[in-house]
Amino acid sequence: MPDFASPVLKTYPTAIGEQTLTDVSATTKALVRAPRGSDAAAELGVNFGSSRVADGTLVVGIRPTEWLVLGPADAVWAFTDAIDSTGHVSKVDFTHGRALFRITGTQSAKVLEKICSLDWADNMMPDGAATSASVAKVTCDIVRNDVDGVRSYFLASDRSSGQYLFDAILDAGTEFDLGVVPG
Amino acid sequence: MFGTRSFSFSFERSALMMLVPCPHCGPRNNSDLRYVGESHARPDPNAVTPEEWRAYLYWEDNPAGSLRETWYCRAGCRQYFTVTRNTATNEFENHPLPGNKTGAVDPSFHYVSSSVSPSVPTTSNAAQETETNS
Amino acid sequence: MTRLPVQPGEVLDRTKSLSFEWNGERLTAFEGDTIASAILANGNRILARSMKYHRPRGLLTADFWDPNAFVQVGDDPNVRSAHRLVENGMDVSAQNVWPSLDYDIKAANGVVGRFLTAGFYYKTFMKPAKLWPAYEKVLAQFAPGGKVDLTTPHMYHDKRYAHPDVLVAGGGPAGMAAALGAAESGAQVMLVEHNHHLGGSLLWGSDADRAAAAELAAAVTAHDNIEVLINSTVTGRYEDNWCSIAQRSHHIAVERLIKARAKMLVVAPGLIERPYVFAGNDKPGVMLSGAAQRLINMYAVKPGQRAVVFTANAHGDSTVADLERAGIDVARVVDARTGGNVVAAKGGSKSVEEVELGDGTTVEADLLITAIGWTAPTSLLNLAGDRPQYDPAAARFFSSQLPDNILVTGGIAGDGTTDQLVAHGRSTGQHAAARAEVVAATLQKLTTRAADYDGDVPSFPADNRQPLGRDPHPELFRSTTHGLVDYSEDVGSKDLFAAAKEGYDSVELIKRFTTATMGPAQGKLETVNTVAVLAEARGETIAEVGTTVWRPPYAPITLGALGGRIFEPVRVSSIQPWHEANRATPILAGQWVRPEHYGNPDAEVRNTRENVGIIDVTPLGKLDLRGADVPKLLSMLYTNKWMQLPVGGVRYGVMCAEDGVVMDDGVTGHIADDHYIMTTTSSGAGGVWEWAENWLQTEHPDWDVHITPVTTAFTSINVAGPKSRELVAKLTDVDLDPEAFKYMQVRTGTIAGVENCFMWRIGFTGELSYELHVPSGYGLHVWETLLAEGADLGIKAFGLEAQRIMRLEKGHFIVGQDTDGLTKMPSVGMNGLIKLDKDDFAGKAELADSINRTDLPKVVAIQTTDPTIVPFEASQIVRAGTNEIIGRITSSRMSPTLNRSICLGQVLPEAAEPGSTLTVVMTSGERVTAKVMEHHAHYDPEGSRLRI
Amino acid sequence: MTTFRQFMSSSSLSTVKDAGTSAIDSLKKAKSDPSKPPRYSAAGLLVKGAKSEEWPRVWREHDLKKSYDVVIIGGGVHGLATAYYLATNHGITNVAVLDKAYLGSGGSGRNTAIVRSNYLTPEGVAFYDRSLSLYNTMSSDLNLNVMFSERGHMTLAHTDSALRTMRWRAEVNKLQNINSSVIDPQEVKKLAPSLDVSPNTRYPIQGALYHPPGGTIRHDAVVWGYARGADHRGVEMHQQTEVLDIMVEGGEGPDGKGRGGKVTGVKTNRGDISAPIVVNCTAGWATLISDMAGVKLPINTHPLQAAVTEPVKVFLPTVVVSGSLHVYVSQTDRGELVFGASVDPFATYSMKGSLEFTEELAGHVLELMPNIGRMRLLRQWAGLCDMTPDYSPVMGFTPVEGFLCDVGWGTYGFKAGPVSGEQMAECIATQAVPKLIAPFELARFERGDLVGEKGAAAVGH
Repeated sequence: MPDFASPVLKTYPTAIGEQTLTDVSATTKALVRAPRGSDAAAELGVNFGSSRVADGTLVVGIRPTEWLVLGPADAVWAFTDAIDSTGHVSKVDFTHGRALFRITGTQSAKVLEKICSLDWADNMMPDGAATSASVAKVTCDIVRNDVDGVRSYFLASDRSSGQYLFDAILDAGTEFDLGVVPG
Repeated sequence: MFGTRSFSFSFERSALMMLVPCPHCGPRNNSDLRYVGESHARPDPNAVTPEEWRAYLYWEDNPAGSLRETWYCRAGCRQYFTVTRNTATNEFENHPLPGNKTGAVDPSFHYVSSSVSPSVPTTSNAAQETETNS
Repeated sequence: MTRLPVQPGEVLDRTKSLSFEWNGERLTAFEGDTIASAILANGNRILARSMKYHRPRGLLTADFWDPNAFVQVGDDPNVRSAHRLVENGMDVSAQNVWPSLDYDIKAANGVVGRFLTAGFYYKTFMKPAKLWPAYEKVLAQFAPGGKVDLTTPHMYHDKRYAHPDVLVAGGGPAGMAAALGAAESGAQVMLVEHNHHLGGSLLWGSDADRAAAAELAAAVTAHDNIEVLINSTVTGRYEDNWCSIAQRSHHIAVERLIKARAKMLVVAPGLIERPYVFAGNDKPGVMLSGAAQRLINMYAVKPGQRAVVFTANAHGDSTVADLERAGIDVARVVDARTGGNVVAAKGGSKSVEEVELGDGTTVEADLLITAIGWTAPTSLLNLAGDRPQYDPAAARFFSSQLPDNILVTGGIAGDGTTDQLVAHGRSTGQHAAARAEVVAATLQKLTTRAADYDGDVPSFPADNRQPLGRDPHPELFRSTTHGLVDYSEDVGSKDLFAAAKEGYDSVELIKRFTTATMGPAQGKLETVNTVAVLAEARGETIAEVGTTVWRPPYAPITLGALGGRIFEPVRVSSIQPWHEANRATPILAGQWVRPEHYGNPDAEVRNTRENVGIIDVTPLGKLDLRGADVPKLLSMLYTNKWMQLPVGGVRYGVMCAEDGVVMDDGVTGHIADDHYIMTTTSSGAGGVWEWAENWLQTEHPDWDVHITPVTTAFTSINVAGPKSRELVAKLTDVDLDPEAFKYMQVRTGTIAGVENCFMWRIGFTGELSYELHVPSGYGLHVWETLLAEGADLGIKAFGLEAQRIMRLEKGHFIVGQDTDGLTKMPSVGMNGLIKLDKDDFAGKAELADSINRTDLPKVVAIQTTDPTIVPFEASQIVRAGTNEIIGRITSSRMSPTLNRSICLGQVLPEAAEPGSTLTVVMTSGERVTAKVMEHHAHYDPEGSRLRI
Repeated sequence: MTTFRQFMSSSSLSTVKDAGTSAIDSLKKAKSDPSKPPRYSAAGLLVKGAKSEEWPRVWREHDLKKSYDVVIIGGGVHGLATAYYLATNHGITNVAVLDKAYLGSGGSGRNTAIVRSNYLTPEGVAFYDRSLSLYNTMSSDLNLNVMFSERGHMTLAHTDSALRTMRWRAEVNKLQNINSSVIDPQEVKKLAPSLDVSPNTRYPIQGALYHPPGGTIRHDAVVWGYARGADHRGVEMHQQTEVLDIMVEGGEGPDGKGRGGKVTGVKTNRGDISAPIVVNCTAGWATLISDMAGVKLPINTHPLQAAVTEPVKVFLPTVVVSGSLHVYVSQTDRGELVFGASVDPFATYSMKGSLEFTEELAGHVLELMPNIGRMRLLRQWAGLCDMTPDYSPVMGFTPVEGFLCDVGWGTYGFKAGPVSGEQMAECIATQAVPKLIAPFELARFERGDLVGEKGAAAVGH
C-alpha cells in the first residue's frame, strides 16, 4: 500500500510554546452503529456524549447509536471485530472520511472558544466528554482527551475541509502562541 | 413550510441565537440546527385527492402562539425532533434555560419526540442562489 | 491655554506628552487626554458644525454620547472625540464643514431655517419631476458625517465566545460592587465598562468618591473570578441572555466582538444626563453639569471664564464648587427647585455671551451649565422585553418587568449615597450569583456531554435585596422658549409642535417625520425630551404618550468588528495539489474548489472521445447505505423500482420532492449484501443525506438502514474514453472483460495497490468509462499512477467544463440548470421511471396527477439552424413574430465533437414536438431559428460507445 | 361582469344598500368639497414660513361609523393605496382603513425602500413595471415628495449559475422593454467604485444584472402621501383600531365562516362595523386575519432584518444586491448605508433584531466592499414577512364572498404597493379579477400551479 496522504499538506514551523496543534488524520477511525440496548452497545461501553479508552483505542459515543473508535489500525480492528454483530449493527472504515486534529495545552479551550460557541467549562465539557458542533463553520466531532492532566481535545471534520480548519484553528491560536507539532 | 412538504429556502443563515431544546444533546444554539417547519402528518398518498395533497403541501397554520414544529440537529446529533414553541415570544414549552420567563424553574423538564413528515433540505449551494429581497 | 494645574482626580499622565494634528494645526496633549479634552486644553472651543444649519458646536456632554464632538481621525469617520484617547501623531479634522470649521458657507441654511422646518422636503421639489434628481444631489451634499477612505485595508478583527456566570454591564460603583458580590459568591464574572476607567460618576466626583472608586477598582482587578473589560460596551441582549460586547481595548484587534451566553446579566449603566430645551441651547458654552465636572476633574480643562449654573439636583450643586476651584467665576446659580429658570442663551454664533433667566434678568457669562435631570439608559432592558414606566416624582423611567435572568442596580434602579449604591450592587451581585448557579445546574443537568449533576436542581432563591429609594426630582424638559431637542439632527421643539399639529402626533410618527432621535446617540439624549415635548403639544402626560422602542446596538459598533474574521470553509479533494501544480483554472462550486479546465477544454473533450481522459469527480455526493431495508429506502426516495437490484448492479434514479419537482438524480450501486452506495449531485449531497435521514427517522423508524456520508472518504476519478478499459486494466485486479463487468455494474477490488476500492461502469460523458472510488488517503497516488500508466495511451486530465460539454452532447440534464424549482418530473422526459404502481414514494401523489397533464413544459434538445450560432444560456424562446415567451435555452455549447452548436432547453408543449421550429432571441435582440431534436442526445443517441 | 354598484345593490343587506348610496354621495362631496386642504409647494413653504402659519393635519381623525362600503384592514402602503385608488379611480369613498397601531407601522415603515421591476417572470415584470411607473409620478400625483431616487439597481453574480440567472432575467426583461442588462465586472466597478471586483475574493464578482430604472424611495412619505390623498377624497383612516374578528355568515366552517360564507363586517376594539367588503391588506398578520374569516393561506411569517450605519459622505451611488451573500445595500441621501438580508430561517412573530444577522451582514458587506470596515452600525430592526411557497403574493377573491386578500408579499411588498392598490381597487369596484393580478389568485395552490418566481429562486448552481 502507498503512504497515507493527510488532508493537511502545508508545512509549518514547529511549535515553541506550550499550546500545540497536531495533525493526526492518519489515525484509524471506525464508525460503529448499533441499536440502543443491543449487546454491541454494551460492549462499546459508553453512551452518547462520553468516551473511554479500551484495548488501545478511544471509543467515543459521538451520536445516539453511533460510535467512533480511534487508534492504531490493529487495535481498532481488533476491538471492532470483536463487537457482537447480531441485529442491525454496522462497522464502516471512516479513516479516509475525516481529518483528525489534536489541540493540547492549558489555553486550548481559550483557543477553541474563539471559533466555537460551546461552553468549554469543566462541568460542561469534562475530560472524556464528546459532542459535535460547528467550529469555524465546519461541523466537527469533538472529544476532550486530556494528556497527563493537561487539557487536550480531538477535533474530527470532513476530510475535504481539513486544511481550512487546521489553518482556522492556528489563526485563532495566534494570541496564545499556538504552534504545530508533527503527528 | 420548509418543505416538509416541498419548498425550502436558505437555512444556513443564523437568526436569533436562541437555545433550542434538543432532546438528545440538550440545549443548543439554534444556529446548530435546521428549522424544518410546521409538523403536519403526511396523508396516505394513495388515498388523497390532488387538492387534499396540495392542502398538505401548502396550507400553514402559522399561529401567533403555540406551534408544533420540527427541527433537525444538524451540527449535533443529526436527529429530527418535534417541539412546541410560542411563535410570539420564541419560548419553547418547558424552556431549557430558567430565568427567561418570570416564575419558577420547572425541574421536571422533559422533551417529546414524535413522528413528523419528511422535508427536503436544500444545500448551501442551492440556498446561495436564493433570490433575496432587493 | 485653558489647561488647569494638576487636579487631584485627573486621569492624565503629565510625564507623557503627545502631539497630534487638529485641522492641520499641531496640538499637544497628555497621555490620558481625549481628543476633545486636548482640543479644549489648547484653547479651542468649537469642535464641529451641526448637520442642517451648520451652526458651530462645542462640547455638550463631554463623553461618548456628545452629539457635537464627531471628528475624522485619519480614515476613521465619526469618531467620538470626547471618548477616543489621543494617540501620538493622530490626524484629526472636523467633519461636516465647508470650507472650514471657522467659516462655513452652509451656515447660511440657518438664516432660512424658519422655512426649512422638519420634513420641509416632503412638501416641495415635486415639480418638475425631472428636476428632483438635481435637488437630490444638492441634498446629498448636506449628508453629515465623515468620509470613508476607499483605500482603508481590511483590518484584523477577532471574535470570541464567552459563557460567564454573571455579566455585569457597567463599571461604576454599583457595577463594580455587583461584580465583587458575584465573584465572592463563586461566580465567574465578566465586568464590562464603557469608558476607559472603572468608577463611573465617582471619577468626576469628590475626593471621597474617587477614593471609594479606587478601592472598588482595586478589589475588582485583584479578584481571580472577574474578567474586566474596559473601553468595552455590552451592545445588545438577545434571546436567552445572548449578549454582544464590543471590546475596543484588546491588544490584537482594533475592535472585537465577544458573544456571551450569560447565565445572569446585571445591568448597571448609571444614568445619562439630559439636556434642557431653551432658546440658544446649542451655543458653544452651554454644557451639562457632567461635562463641566469631567473636563475639570478628569482632564484638567477649564471650560470657560464666567458661568451661570442652572441646577435641579445635587450634581448641579456640586458642579458649582468644581467651577470655583477651577477659577471660574460663578456669576449666578439658578435653582430650579425654588422656581428658577433659564430662558435663553444669547450671544454670537460661536459662544454664549449672556444668559436670560426666568426672572427677566440677564447675566453675562460664557458658560451655562445645566443639571436638570436624567435619562435612564434602559436599552438592554427593552431588548429583553421590558417596558419601562415613567415616574413623574423622580422625573425618569424605571424598568417594570424583567425576565428572571436580568437584574438591575445603580442609578437605573434608584438613588442613594455611594455606600447605598455599593451595598445594593453587592447584594445584587450575590443574588445574581445564586440565580446563575440555578441556571448553570439546569444546563449541566440537561446537557448530555456535561458532567453528571447529582441531586435536584435548586430553585431560584428569594430576592431579599433592600431596594434603592427614588429621590424626588423636578420635571424639567423645556423652558418657556423653543430650543433644540435633537442636536445631531437639528430638530427643535418648534418642529415637534408643528409636526404634532400636522398629525404626526404619535411618538413613532413624529420620530419618522422629523428624524428626532434618529441620530448617532439614537435617543439617549433626545428621546425623553422628544416625548415630553410631544406630550406638551398634545396636552397629555409623558406616560400617556409612551416612548419609542430602543433598538440595538446600545452603542455603534464597526462593521469590521461585526464581520470579524470571515469563516468561509473551503473544500478540496485529495488531488487538489496536482490540480494546482498543473495550473488548473479553479471554479467555485458551493464550498468546493474544482478544476474548470487545464487550458483547453475543447482539446480535453476531443482527447477523451479519442483516447482516454480522467476527471476528479470527488465532490459527487456519496452515501454508504447499510442494512436489510436499504431497498425500501431507495424505493421511497427514487421514483423508480429498487427491490430487485442484484449485487453488482448499478441503477440510475431521479428523486422528486413531495410536490413532484425534480430534486436530485444519480446512480446507486449494490456493493454487497445489505450494502449499497448512492451518489447524488455535488450540490445535493448534504440535502439528500438529510432528506434520507428524515424519511428514516420520522416516517419509517422501523427500517434497518445506516447512512454514512462518504463523499470525501473516497476520492472519485472518472476514467473515460475508448482506451479507458486498457488503462484501468493495468492497475486493477478486477476482471474488466466486457462480459464479466458490464455497463451499469459495480465491482470492488484493488487499484494501483490500494485496497478497498470500488468502481462502476457508467456513462455521463457518453464514452466507455469506469468511475473509480478509492480511499482518499491514496487518491493522489491513484491519480498520478493513472497518468503515468496512461502516458502511452494519450491520457489527459479534463476539467468540469469538458465534462459539461460531453454531458450536453449526450443530452443529460443537470438538476438546477436544465430544471428549476418548478420543474416536475414529467417535464424531463422520463415518465418511464415514474412507477405509480409502487405503494409509496416521495412525490407520488403529485406525480400521479401531473403525469397526465398536457400543459407542463418539456426539456428538449435544440439545435440552431445556423450551426455556428451558440445562444447564451438563458436566451428566451418566443412565439414567432411576438415577444411572447414560450421557453428558454437552459444549456448551450459549441460541440467540439460535432462542430456545431448544441442546446438543451425548456419549452411549452406546443413547441416541444421533434422537428418544431423555434425562434430564439439572442442577447443582441437578433432572432434566430432552431429546431427541436428527436433525442436528448446530440451525440451517439443509441449509446453504443459506452456499452463496448 | 358585475360592477361594484351592481354587487352592492344586489346585496340583501339593507345597510349595504345605504352604503352604496353613500358611496356615491361621498364621491360627489369629495368633488365639490370647498374646504380642500392647501397644496404642498415651495411657495407654500415660503408663505407659511413667513407667516409662521401651521399646516393642516395630514389626515383627519374621525369617529368610527357603524358601516362602510369597504373596510380595509392594514394601514400600510397596500391598504392605503387600495383606499386611495378606490376613491380616485372608482369614486368609492365610504371606505375605512383600520390599523391596530399607527399608519405605516408594519412592513411599510420597516423595509429598505428599494423599488425595481427586473423580475424573472413575464407576469412579475408586467406587474412591478406598472408599480414602478406609478412610483415615478407619485410625487406629483400625490402632491407630496416621496423622494424617488432613480439611482440604478445592480444585482451581483458571484458564480456562473448566478450569472446565468441574471441573463435569464435580463432577457425576459428586454422582451418586455424593461431597461435591464448583464454587465461585466469593469462596468460594475465604474458604477460602484467601492466594490472589490478583483478575481481573488472568496466570492468574486463575475458580473451583474444592471437595472437603471430601479432605485430607492422615502417609504414613510409614500404612506403619508396615500393617506393624505385618500383623506382628501373622503376615506377615513382609523389608527389604534384593531380588528378582533370578521363576521361571516353561511360558510361551511364553524360559526358560519369559511368556504361559501359571506362577509357582513368586522368587530374592532372600538366597536363593530358592518361592511359587505373586507380586504385583508396586512403583512405579518395575514393568516391571523384570514383565520378570522375561516380562510386558510399558504403563508408562514418570518422576520426580515435590516440595519443602518452612521452617516458618511455619499460614496455609493447605486443600489447593490448580492443574492449569494444575502445582502442588499444602498446609501441614503443622508449618508447612511441601509442594509437588508433575506428572511430569518424560522417562522416567528418576534421582531427582535439578532446579533448574528449583523455579523453575517457585516462580514458579507466587507467581502464586497473591504474598505468600509471602519463604518459603524447604528441601528438594526426587523419586520415581518409573509412567505408563500412560490415567492409570489395571494391577491383577489377568496372562498368567502366579500373577503378579499392582498397578502403574502414576502420581502417584495413595498415595491408592489402602488400597483397592488390600483389593481385591488379595480378588483373591488368591478368584482372581477384584473389581468395583472390574475396569476396571483389563491386557487393556484389547489391546482398545483405555482408562479414561476419560485423557479428562479430555486435554481441551484
